[in-house]
Amino acid sequence: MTRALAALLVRDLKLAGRIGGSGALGLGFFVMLVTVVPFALGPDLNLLARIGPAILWLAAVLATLIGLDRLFQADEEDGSLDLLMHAEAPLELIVVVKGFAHWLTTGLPLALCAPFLGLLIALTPEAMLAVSATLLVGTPALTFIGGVGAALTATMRRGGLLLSVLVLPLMVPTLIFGVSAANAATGGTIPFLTPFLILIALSLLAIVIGTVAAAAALRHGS
Amino acid sequence: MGTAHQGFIVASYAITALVIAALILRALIDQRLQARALARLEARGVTRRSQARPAGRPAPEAG
Amino acid sequence: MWSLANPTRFMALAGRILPWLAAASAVLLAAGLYLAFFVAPADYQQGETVRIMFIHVPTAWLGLFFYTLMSLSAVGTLVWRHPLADVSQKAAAPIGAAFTFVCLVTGALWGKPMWGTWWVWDARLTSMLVLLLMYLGVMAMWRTVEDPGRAARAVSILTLVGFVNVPIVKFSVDWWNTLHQPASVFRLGGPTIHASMLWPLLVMALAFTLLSAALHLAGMRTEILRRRVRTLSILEAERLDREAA
Amino acid sequence: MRIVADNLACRRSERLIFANLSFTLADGQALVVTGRNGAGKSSLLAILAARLRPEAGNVRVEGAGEAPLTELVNFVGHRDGLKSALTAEENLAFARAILGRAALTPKEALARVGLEHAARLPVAYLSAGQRRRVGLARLFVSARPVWLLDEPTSALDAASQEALGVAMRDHLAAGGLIIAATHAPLGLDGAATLRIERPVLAADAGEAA
Repeated sequence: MTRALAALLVRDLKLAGRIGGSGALGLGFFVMLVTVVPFALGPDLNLLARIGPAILWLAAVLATLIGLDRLFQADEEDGSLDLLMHAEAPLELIVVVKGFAHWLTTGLPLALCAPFLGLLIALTPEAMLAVSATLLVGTPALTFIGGVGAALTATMRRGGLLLSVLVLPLMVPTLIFGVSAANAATGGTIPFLTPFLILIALSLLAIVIGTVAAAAALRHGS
Repeated sequence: MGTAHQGFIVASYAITALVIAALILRALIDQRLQARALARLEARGVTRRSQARPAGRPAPEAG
Repeated sequence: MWSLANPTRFMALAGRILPWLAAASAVLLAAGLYLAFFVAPADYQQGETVRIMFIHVPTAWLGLFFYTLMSLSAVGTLVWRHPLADVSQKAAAPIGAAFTFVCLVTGALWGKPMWGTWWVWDARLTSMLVLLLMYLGVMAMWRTVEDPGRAARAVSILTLVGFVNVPIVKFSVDWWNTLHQPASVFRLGGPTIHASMLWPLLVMALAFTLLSAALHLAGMRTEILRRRVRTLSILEAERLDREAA
Repeated sequence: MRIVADNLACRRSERLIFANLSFTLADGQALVVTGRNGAGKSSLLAILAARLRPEAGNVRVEGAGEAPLTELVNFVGHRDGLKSALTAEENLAFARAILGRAALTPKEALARVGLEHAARLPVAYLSAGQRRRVGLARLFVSARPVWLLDEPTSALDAASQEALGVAMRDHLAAGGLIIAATHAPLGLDGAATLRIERPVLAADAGEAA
């Protein structure tokens, strides 16, 4: 069974790299968002530094969303979703692997790239490290919560728009604890660990509930 | 002058060298990949101009 | 002139020029580095860090030059339907983006010792940042459309719209920048560069230009090969169909 | 092994497609489902492939251990289930890993459908007929007993249809089961046929009159 899941992971990563694949679309969108915000707020560095973590986290949420609507819809359209649902492995594991593949091309690069973008908004090194750490543990929650929306809208024609509206409210807790953990690292009343551990818990919760919900959505979707 | 500034100069030249090396490497690898794929296709007698040619007989290499 | 429109003739010519171009750029690069480090004096104000200018300025120039080259190729694709225009366009995008990125990084590395922060929203640097985003958009566009012809036309329109946008971005960024912050103290190279600074800069600029030209030619040759592989693959599929019938 | 379907009914967008449809299929048997276009052949196959929830009735497998029908089925539907960015070989290698019970290798499966030279070609470059044959090659990469085929002969030329007929006969001879929805005759002598007619109920009668 692990061979099947490994094959699925390799296939999804290969597809992301090929022409027409999502590739580093999420990362590109993330870079553009973070670059555009100062144009709205003005080049005042200490203002930007104060709200830096918030900018990076909001950009991460939106960047995760734009890559998600094709997560299951692409397979639904060319019929390979049938193949996935007839796999030996349970559908839940299939969904976990697809979510993980999406996270590898979206969440992980965001977390690794966040410090460099932090330069644009004059973040202090501790803030950069904090934002990167929170993104690293927080983006799985975004991916798997979004995965539920992607599964629900897989068979719908304009699923992408609906997806954002469906799952954005569900992502609020992750956003709150992500930003507060990042801010806590640069001084502030609460210690860094408290919101950070809650964020990890949210991610683990999202992976479990998101997977089961997405699998159920796929089963009952058609 | 302060040696602290040395670091910035070295860093910028290093990064430039890195990016240029990456560009050169990418060009070389891509070139070899495409050349090998082309050789494999032409070895099987697929002609560039799609004249109707009974299959199997390799066409004389044109152009 | 010997029409370069024919890809095969272009391949042969490019094949011959490439080694010379590469060799020339290597020599010039070595000369430039020597001049930059051993001949050019330290700046009375900025000290040694001024040597970063010898990379920062040429890459900035190349970043803009390649976007212009892409726009010219875009006109070639849309208006003159030159068969090599879209090949040149596709090969130019990653090189231009790379040089723009290097320009930004060296700008930050130059800015740190000067103002104490890695990044200042200086009008020129910000415009280069927007240019880099436009490059990312163009490269993303190339990766979404499978058919080269259709992709080329789509990207050409995007590039031309971007090209028209460059001066607008320049103006709006200046406006945005001056509104919030006094004009940045950082003057690129000042009104007149001392001769001892000018030579290394010119040599380095030429070296980088030749290098990028070599990379561009090599990129075009590979792109032509990639197109040929694609056509042959499709022919192969058709041949299999004919065989089966 | 036996597949038993009893009193299956299917409703799609508020229209009753078919009702109390039952059949049993044992090893080595084939069932050919015919009917007007849109009469519900594909809906029946979707129900068997667990991609559609029946209005009533159920489908069960007897004598195959506790493996559910979805792990015994090799389903080739209207859409070929191929990723056009991947090559034919990559697609089949993926299917072989996902379906399990690996049988032929991708190259051998492609040889069975006469496309061994197309192994390294991205599926995007193949014609409709060739994509269909690569889709059908999926039947050979895994030794799953039940073949669910939806219009298998569509877009196939005569030679490929003949090759498919041979493959189906071999599969039945080896004790496999086939349920195929089709217009064209499949040359499966001795296959049970099931014709799906839209049931004319009182409610519809008014509308149909």
